Amino acid sequence: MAKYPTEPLKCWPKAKELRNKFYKNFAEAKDKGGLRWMGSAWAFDAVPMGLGNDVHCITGEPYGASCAFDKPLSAKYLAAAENYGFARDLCAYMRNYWGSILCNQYAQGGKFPKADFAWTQHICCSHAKWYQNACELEGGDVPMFGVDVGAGAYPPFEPEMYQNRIDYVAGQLMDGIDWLEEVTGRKYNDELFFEAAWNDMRSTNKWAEICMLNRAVPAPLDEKTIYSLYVFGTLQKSNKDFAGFYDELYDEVKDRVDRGIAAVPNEKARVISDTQPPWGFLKIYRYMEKWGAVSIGSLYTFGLEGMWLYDEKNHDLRPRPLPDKKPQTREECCKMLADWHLCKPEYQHFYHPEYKTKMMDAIAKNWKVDGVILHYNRGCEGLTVGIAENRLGLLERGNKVMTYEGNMGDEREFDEAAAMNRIDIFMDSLGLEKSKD
Amino acid sequence: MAIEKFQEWYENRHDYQKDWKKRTDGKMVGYFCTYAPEEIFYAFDVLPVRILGSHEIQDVTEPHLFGMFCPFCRDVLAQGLKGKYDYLDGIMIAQSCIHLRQAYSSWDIHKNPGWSHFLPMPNHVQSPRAVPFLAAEYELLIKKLEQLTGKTITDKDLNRGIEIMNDVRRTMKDIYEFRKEENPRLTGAEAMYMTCSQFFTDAREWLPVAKQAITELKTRTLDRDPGKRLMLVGSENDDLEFIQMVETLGERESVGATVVIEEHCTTTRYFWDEVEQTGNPLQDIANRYVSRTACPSKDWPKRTRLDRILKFAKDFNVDGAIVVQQKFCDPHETDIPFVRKFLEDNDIPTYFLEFDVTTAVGPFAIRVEAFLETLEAEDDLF
Amino acid sequence: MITSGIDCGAKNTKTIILKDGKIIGKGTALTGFDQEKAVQESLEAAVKSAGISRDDIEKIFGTGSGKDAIKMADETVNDIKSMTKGINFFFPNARTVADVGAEEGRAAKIDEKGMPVDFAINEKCAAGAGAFIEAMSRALETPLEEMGQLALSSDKEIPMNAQCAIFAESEVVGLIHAKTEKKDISKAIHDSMASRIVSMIRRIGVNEDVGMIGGVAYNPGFVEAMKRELKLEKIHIPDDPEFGTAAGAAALASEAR
Amino acid sequence: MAEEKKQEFWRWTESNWKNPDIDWKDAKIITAGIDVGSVSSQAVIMADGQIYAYGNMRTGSDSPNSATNALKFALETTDISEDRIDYCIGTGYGRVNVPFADRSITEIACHARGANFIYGNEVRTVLDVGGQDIKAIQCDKKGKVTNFLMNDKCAAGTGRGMEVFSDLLGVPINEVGDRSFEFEGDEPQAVSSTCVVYAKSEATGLLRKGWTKEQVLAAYCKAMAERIYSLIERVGVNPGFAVTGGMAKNRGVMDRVMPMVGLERMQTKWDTQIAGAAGAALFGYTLCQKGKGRKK
Repeated sequence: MAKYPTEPLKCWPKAKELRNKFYKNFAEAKDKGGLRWMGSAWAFDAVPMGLGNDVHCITGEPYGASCAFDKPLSAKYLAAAENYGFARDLCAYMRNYWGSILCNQYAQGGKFPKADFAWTQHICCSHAKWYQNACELEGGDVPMFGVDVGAGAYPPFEPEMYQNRIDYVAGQLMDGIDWLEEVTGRKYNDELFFEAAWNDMRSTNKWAEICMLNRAVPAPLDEKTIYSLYVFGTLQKSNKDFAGFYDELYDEVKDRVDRGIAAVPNEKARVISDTQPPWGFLKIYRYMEKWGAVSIGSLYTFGLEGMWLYDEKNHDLRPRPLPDKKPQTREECCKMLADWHLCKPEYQHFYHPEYKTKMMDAIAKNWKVDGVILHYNRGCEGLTVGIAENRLGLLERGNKVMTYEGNMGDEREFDEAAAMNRIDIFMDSLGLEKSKD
Repeated sequence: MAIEKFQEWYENRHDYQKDWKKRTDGKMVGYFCTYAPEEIFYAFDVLPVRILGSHEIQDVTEPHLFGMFCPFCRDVLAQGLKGKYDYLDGIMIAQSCIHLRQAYSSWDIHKNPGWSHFLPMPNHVQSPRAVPFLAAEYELLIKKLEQLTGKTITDKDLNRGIEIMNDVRRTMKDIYEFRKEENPRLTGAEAMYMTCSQFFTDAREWLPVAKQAITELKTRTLDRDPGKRLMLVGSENDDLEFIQMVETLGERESVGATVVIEEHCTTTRYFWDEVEQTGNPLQDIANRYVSRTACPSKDWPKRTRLDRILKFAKDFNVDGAIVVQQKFCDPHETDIPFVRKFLEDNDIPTYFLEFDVTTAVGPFAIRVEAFLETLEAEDDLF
Repeated sequence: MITSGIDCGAKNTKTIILKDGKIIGKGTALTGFDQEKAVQESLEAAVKSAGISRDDIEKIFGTGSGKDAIKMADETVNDIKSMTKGINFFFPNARTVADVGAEEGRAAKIDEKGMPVDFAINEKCAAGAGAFIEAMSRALETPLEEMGQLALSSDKEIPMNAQCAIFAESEVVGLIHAKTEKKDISKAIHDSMASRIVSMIRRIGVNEDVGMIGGVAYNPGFVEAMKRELKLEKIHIPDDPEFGTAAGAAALASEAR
Repeated sequence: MAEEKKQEFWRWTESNWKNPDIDWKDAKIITAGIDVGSVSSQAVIMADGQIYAYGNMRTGSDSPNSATNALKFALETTDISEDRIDYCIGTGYGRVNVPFADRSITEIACHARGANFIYGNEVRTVLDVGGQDIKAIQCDKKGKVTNFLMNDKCAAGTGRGMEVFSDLLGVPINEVGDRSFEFEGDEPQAVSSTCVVYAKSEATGLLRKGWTKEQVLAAYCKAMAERIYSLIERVGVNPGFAVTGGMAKNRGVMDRVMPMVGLERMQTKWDTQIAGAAGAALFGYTLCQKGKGRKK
């Protein structure tokens, strides 16, 4: 029944090692006289790099997700946050993160490492509030700077006011640099900043290129695997090692495509998902494979950190090419970064669901997708905003769509049996048959 | 009495608005959040009307809004989907929370009146970059209003818009003065009708009535025991059924109360701050919306709301605060534990209530009553 | 040919026997805790009423939440598919179907062959299933069977706020205390439940030809409320709505040659 | 449709009692407190601030009658006539519908005051689990409420839920507590859903899996205990922990809550269900003592 050859990724061990090193660096930063900051996975992490090579960060979303993997631990953190008075329907990553502070326990072991400052961005209702409150829970003496990226949609969706919006964000980055010098008492190094910014653009561009390779049939990567690889973009896109890792990864995946290596040997149908999965229940992807259905990605895994441009004319999604020259001045670099990140696919739906529907439909068409599975994720209002309209829009454009409710970081809100039942029905309607084994 | 006119307007908003269009043959734009710069609309002689819910159970929004979004945005969207606002010439929203934004975009997809605009009101209002950014975005709004109306405007028109809105704000604050009195000359419900009716009417027609109301209030005394003085803090809330329940408790039970002040966007967050005129109207307007008391989603890194809330509590001499929240309202949910702690630390008892589209008055009454009992120093009982 | 469909549901297990597209037998049994026993009983009852012997049945399809307990089934089909096929068996024109059972409400959009195009299942809420009216009948101290009739005799519109079945009980008690007439309360109960179901149906889209199956479709008060909410003159309901899904399974069995 | 057996396992025993050591004729002040809850109603008669008699019965769907019935039920053990009562306070869900009440006070205040009486004035935290409400109350040494929380919108973990559940399993409600400990091996995991309706299907599933009723009861009691504790945790626990209401009699739930609280719960000889009515009667007594009683 296996149609295609398959083999494990060679770069697995490296990925694991890089990830552990990252969390360890954050925990140990102080021992080496370095600095620690906390912030959103979407923060402009290249900017604090200008403070020196001994500056390490923790990004809340992947941290929250790593808590969610450990159900008892997560339950403890969520309870702590609720008992402090935080509503249960707030972002599940955020509640895990706050709970982690309140329990003074680091998911990777030891006490929760207190940050020297918070450096984040803001687009959903919670991002800046997340760290505003984290700073308060840390004792109120942690300073915070937030960069508002809620400046409107990027061309082609909203061509007007483009420059004004870049300037707004770039201006905040300029102010942010002065602020960083002030709160850390360190001299800011623009050269380090330029290099970090370039690595940021390298890794986010390369990630998109990697996702392009998944247009191949059979898909060289399945989404379960993609989850453990896209994470580097969320940890620290401007990290030199991560950018380098994505170059290696690209070559390996390219090689898989050339040799026809499949992620799932019995690939019969291809689906895409949307929003963060219920991290404690990734087995639903394995379950789909019993039917020969492979989730080959999503606007989420492609465009959360990967940088793309929507091509209106050809109704296609294309990796955004790197700028032709590296930045020379601080202002130029801030503008380049602002411009680079404002086109992020996962930013656009905040302004209108239509934009996301177009991009998702483009993926469905160009990645040869048979069905779309939308996770109505109670854990994240930001990525689910407009999702019901996305569903209607995708149906209108002739896609088969299934939805299920769950929560990326709060297992209490995921009904496994119900979700599996829905998958059965959906797979059935895709004309697939469950393998008896 | 003039004050009764407010309630009439509130209850018959659609009749008024349809009639306004008939009378004036003017353009009318519905807006979804108090960050909409009404000054600019008045400069074009376009009537901005705020869209609020109807507090009725409905079953039309299910396909459009996923269950975790707030009841208020559902209720608002339902008004559009049910066609109650088909007479509008346009809709607009100024970015605040993403919940309400979804009501706007679904409305835009399924009920687009031919003109719609999303204004990226900056979230980082504590940044010096916010005002220039917003002022520039206003220019795009103006361009689109030129397309809607076929006319162009000058600074003179903008200043006219500013004066209208400032007059509204001053008048509302004058009326709020009466609520500071020991026996307030108007109830919380009446105050809510007053502010909300202005959302639905032409300020130029609302103002004379409001000024008349002031004259009448000067000589009015309410024949009721004000009971405990309460403050409402929190999410959007024009839930008059709840306020009336609170203010009539005294008629049925041995404890009563009057709502004397609120900190939410159907009243003070909407009108308390005026535009300061420095000769550059667009800048001035941008400045006003950037520096007004912020919606929690914009109130960072410093939580500036707290001082305003405490000042209200002192100026209006409140006995306790009820912290109300629309179910699933993330911005407020991120503030509430700190708002409550801050008030308690300042010796103002609080009680928390979560609101849905319809108020479950029964369960709420017992909570409010028990909260009042804890404020009540009724030593006869012990 | 003779085929059979068995629907092992949360509350009852139902069996339908088809002969050349005609229903010749049906049987039902309380599912209880022993599903396999219930399956046997309902099948035997059906065979008896059809006046045939077990062996005359060429194919048996199983469906429903307990379908895995239907050991004698040649195949099992998911309940959405058997639901859509079921309504299609009775009303080929129906393009939307709602199935309201004891503990679950479902709806689907159907193609001309009776296959599901899109579907919705009520998300974990008793307020959208028969259990709701059952709980309310206790609070109202009115037999479940009389609830619907009672509702028909009222023309009042009383909104019910509570969604949780248990809180709805106290809201009902509250209405009783407020001296509201039982018939008006009963109507309010049915309206609020219909509005939940319709809300779910709207997710997949409503058209002119709506069919309804499931035990709750016996309840005239609920059916009237559904018509009001959907603004429809008529909703297609088979004589034995409870057997709709079983019939669908049987029909699928007869097609699967 | 198929027939279902109609035996009512949820029915708990109604009771009334008269204090043999007190003769009401010696008392200056007779007060009554009537607590009309969503599921049960109690009437307490006090003679000079001491419990003289009480009745405890199920609430019918018509609360004025429930109030009257409860009072009659309490009085029938005595030879007092209704009009001898100097002051009557209504409380509980149907408090405004108590026909002969002089005034009403919320059950939150009454439970705190009542707990202070039946458990003594060391009570600082009162947990009341009634038919639909879970109340976690903090109070001072006089039994005055300083802070309280109630469950919202969801009846999970309440007495009503337990009734439905005992009915489902066919286990008489007063046996639920003990039987929930009568199983072999480890304590089973709590059922994931305390929603009354979905706990039902979950329980059915477990029984079909071959669990014993006792294991299912344990799993459900545990889930309720967790649910109840989460509310206690939010209001905060002070030593002097008293439990009132019907659930206090269910050790299946309470013996699972207390280890989480980390305190011994206080003991009382009184029926925990009468706390609210007792508090109401006491308030009435205090008012009369201070001459704030009924205007004659």
